Amino acid sequence: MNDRFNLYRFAAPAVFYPLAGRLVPWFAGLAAIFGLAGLALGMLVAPTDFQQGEGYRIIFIHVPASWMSMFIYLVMAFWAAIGLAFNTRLSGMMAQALAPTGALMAFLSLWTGALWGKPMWGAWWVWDARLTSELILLFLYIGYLALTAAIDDPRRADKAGGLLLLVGVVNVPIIYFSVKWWNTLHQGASVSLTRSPSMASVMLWGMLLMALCFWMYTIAVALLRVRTILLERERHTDWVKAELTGETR
Amino acid sequence: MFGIVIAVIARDLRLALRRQADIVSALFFFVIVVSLFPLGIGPEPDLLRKLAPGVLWVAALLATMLSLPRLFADDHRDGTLEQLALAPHPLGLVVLGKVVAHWLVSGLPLALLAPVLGLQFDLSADALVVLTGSILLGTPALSGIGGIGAALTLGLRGGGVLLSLLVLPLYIPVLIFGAGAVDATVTGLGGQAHLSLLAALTCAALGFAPWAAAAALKIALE
Amino acid sequence: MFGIVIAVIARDLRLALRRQADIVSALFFFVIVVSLFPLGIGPEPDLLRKLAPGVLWVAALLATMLSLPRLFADDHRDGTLEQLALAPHPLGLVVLGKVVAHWLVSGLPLALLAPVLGLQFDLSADALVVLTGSILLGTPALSGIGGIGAALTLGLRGGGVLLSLLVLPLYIPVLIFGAGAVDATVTGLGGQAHLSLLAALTCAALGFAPWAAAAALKIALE
Amino acid sequence: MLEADNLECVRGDRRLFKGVGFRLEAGELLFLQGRNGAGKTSLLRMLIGLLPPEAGVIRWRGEAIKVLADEFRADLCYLGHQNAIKEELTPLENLVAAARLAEEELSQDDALDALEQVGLAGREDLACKYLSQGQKRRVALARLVKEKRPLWVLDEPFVALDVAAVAWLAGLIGAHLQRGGLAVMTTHQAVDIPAGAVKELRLGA
Amino acid sequence: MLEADNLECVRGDRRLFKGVGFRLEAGELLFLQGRNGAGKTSLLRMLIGLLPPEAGVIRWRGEAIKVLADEFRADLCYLGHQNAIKEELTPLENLVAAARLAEEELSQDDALDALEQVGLAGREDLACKYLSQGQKRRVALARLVKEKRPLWVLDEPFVALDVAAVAWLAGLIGAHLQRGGLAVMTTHQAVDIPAGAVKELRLGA
Amino acid sequence: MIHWQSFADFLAMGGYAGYVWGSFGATALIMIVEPILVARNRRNTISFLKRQLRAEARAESGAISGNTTV
Ligand code: HEM
Ligand SMILES: Nc1ncnc2c1ncn2[C@@H]1O[C@H](COP(=O)(O)OP(=O)(O)OP(=O)(O)O)[C@@H](O)[C@H]1O
Ligand SMILES: Nc1ncnc2c1ncn2[C@@H]1O[C@H](COP(=O)(O)OP(=O)(O)OP(=O)(O)O)[C@@H](O)[C@H]1O
Ligand SMILES: [Mg+2]
Ligand SMILES: [Mg+2]
Repeated sequence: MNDRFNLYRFAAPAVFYPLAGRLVPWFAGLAAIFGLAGLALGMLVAPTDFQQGEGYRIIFIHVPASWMSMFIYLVMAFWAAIGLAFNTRLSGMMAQALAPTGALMAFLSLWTGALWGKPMWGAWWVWDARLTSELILLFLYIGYLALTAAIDDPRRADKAGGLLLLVGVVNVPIIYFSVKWWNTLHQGASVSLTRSPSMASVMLWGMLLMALCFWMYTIAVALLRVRTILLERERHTDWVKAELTGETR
Repeated sequence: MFGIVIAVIARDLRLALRRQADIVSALFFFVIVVSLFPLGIGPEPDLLRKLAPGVLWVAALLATMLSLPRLFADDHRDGTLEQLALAPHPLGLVVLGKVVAHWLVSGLPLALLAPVLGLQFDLSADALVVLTGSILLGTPALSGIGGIGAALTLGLRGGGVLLSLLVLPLYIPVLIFGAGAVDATVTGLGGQAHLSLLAALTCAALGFAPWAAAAALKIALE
Repeated sequence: MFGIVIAVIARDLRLALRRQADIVSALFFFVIVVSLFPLGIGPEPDLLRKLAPGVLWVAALLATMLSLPRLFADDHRDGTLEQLALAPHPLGLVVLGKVVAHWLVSGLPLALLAPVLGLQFDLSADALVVLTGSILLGTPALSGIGGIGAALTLGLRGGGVLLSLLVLPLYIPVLIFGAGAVDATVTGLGGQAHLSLLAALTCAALGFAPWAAAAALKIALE
Repeated sequence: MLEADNLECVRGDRRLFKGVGFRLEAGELLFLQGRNGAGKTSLLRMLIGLLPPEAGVIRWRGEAIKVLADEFRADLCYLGHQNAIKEELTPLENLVAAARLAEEELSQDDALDALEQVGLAGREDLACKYLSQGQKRRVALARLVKEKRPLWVLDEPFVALDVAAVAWLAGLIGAHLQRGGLAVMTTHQAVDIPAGAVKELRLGA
Repeated sequence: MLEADNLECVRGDRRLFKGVGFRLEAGELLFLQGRNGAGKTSLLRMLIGLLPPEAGVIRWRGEAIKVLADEFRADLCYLGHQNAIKEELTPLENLVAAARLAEEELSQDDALDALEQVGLAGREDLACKYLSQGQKRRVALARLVKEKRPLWVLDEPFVALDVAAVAWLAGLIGAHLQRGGLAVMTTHQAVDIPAGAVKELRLGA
Repeated sequence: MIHWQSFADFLAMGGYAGYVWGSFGATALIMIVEPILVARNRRNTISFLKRQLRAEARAESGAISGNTTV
């Protein structure tokens, strides 16, 4: 109905659904390629760290997972803001589709961090600002999932969940800057736009490739999930009926 | 005779599954409360290890308690409780069914989760096993005693807080033996004695509580 | 403009007085939770002194949280909330009034009671003053943030547990600064910095939370 | 069959009624009347044994219901102000669960049939919380369709029902009476129950 | 004065109605009809601005109510399924508190007078939780006695009332219409409102 | 180019095997299981919706007319 705006046209579920379907394999493929390249660089080529020995190789998962956990939350908050401001149907579904993956990323960040902390700091867990705020992020993800699951009317769930996302988003900068604001055990940023990276360039490339892999993986899974949500929510529209009775993929 | 107990358990479990969010939320409440303490107290591992049994048990107790107000409240509000009271069998059996169902969706998952949280406090493997065992043994008593409190405060405004007021003092023995068992293991004394006391408490609670709760329910329904 | 805020506060206070049991029960919950710890952990005074700030603050936080589900639930159930939403003034002001009233009957009494309990843990006079001050400064933020959670979970089954799940993570900063202030005083560093951060948190929460909560309430009423 | 003798009801410090008595035989309907607050609901709760009367006694088949206890309740079907349905369950699940808890047999087919009769065909699988006021009431009433217990006690059963549903329910109660059942009922609406002897009891001055 | 244009309502994934419209002038009553679940309550909640319609627009004095917001609500009095009274407070306190929250003036005397009119004289100082179903409803209705706002929206106002109270309320609505007020109402009972032009709108097939 | 002397060396990770492989293993597990779960959920949803669609079609063609048969 909003043919005048391109953006709106893609936001129309009937258009977005097949588009997403076509994009999924591409992103999945890219994720695999980046992942293999990153692993090859990081696990096979990169040299031993002079301080941490081989244990540092956890970085190739820990950092991408940590980044993604924060970034996904930001993206969800962005969709929430759009949804609340313009009442677009798709934005809530996008947030819903991203949330489980975001929670898993936060979990992975904690898990790999814990496995890293034991050999480096001598403890699975310490209560410092970054670790704590990352834990809060996991709780926020789970809170969002629980809240939207508890509300049955999907539109109401979207709105309430969106509001929660907007309130919780203050936590993300806290995670990111915690190492600067507080004196913590956790390492500060070693990749930054203004400084030249303080890491060996092979390590850096390995990490960036892995980050790209995580990124593509997230997009692929989220698109797959949003397609299911679309079918469920729009089941009474004609296009879904056509989709279901015709060939389905 | 026990058909009705099974029927009640089946119905309550189905309702619980219909709103899984509840089970999950209670668990995460447990996780969060446990995590709050190190935040408030500070990160020294030695101190934390000493705290662990107490904190974990207090958190388990609070998590069980939080879901208590709804043990009968939903049934009361929508009139189902009246129907249960009018059914041709002793009300105590119905309450027993509800208590068991409550334990299955609250106490049991807590016991399964507790060892993971124990790791955060750097507990030994032995202590973790005893922790799990003590929670498994102790939580049925919590559900049972809680049932009495829930029945007594049914339909009262502010029931939630009043309920904790009534129930927490009664929970103290369970807490002491439960945390004591873990503590004894940590200090190398062995938690055997504490655990048997806990088991005795649970048996007593499950035998007695349903009937007391049933009596309280009848008063609430007048 | 602010007439409505006053009217809401007056009404909520009158309701709270009509059922004093609520206020008293929240206080007793606080007392009992605080007293459980020495039971679960054992009576060493040094250990207890270290625990005190954390335990008192966690208990204050849980006590505030327990009364949250009823912040809007009663008004929702009996239809008053609809009437409030239909009144010719911004809903945010109504929420502000309810949050202030909630603090007056939950946060304020906690702050007055805290020093007494602090004595149990052998805290110094200085630390007791800072403890009271930090609870006075911090609890309004708890009521405000809690208001958002209460509005979001309004009318949902199992709302109580879900509410704690949503709200507790957001309470963590208040807990850290609050307990930190007392801790800093105990260790002789001075709690000034923590207290000002706490004040800033409270101002932000009171300015922002009522509007977020009002938005959530509108969604719940659809 | 159902007899009440010299009942007295005190709520708070107000005596709602005293010296109330009646006698109801098989096939008869007791129609309880009275203005708002006269004590109709209170009387019904006495009859089903949830509220102990201040004075007087209630007998079922000649024996006091307090003595009969479970035996009396096995003969009784009560429908109160509230619907006694679970909002999370579907109408179908609600019916089946209610029957199981009352230790009765109810096949899936019978339940579906009952729901169709109350006009909820097509909504058997929608959680009850999505139903309108009147539809929820209909789910509660569906319990009556296959109900064979002799004594029905109904507190304002017609509330929230539309005209068609009111007529249907009146017919159902009539059929129950013709089978030799007993019913006690209150309502402020004018409804006429086809067939069956109707006794009236008016509470309050 | 009150106009609705082409309203559409979707609940869950069911479209309850579409293309519903009407126009109501001063002194007119809109009588909303339809079977259980037809969407009457939903339509009323749209009219008072609590439920955003899927499509269509509602206008008050020519302007969309979404735009008017506070201004529209200052002209509106709504009475829902629920009574909006506090069980802990007495009827008198309830009335006074409700008026203050709506930013209206209501003297103690006026409130007592209103309570007497709804037949609660002698119960002004009993906490509402002790009142019967119908008496609670009457407390809610007492708000209407001194109500001067032009638009009344009433969802099944006659539920739980006895015959005398029904007649009294019908008269009250009639008087409101004669003063030039507007009213929108649903009910399943047959009630006739004295005086005033009645428009009917039937929802659902 | 390749940093490791032998495959065993690679597996040993300089003594950090448990930590490193624990991390990579968990990640691999999640990245395999999550898509499988999502895909399964999708299949279930589709078959459920299809069944519902068929049921609706049957209800419409059948003799039961409307929901008002009180
Ligand atoms: C459970 C514990 C841990 C958590 C929750 C955690 C969390 C995070 C987060 C959120 C980031 C990304 C933020 C940023 O890039 O600035 C990050 C990055 C990083 N973490 Fe951790 N971490 C944990 C443990 C560890 C441990 C034990 C180490 C190593 C001894 C470590 C080393 C690093 C490094 C090197 C980075 C990359 C920083 C950069 O290059 O920007 N982390 N961690
Ligand atoms: N604790 C109490 N203290 C004082 N009065 C009470 C108390 N409990 C109930 N009442 C009174 O008892 C009566 C309630 O009776 P009941 O609910 O049986 O009325 P009812 O005939 O069913 O009325 P309705 O037609 O409105 O449903 C009311 O008049 C109420 O004021
Ligand atoms: N989330 C939902 N999903 C599906 N259907 C819904 C949902 N919410 C409401 N409905 C449907 O919307 C209708 C509710 O409409 P509404 O409450 O307005 O009815 P009503 O006309 O007031 O009926 P009554 O006379 O019984 O009060 C019902 O048919 C109900 O099944
Ligand atoms: Mg009654
Ligand atoms: Mg309705």
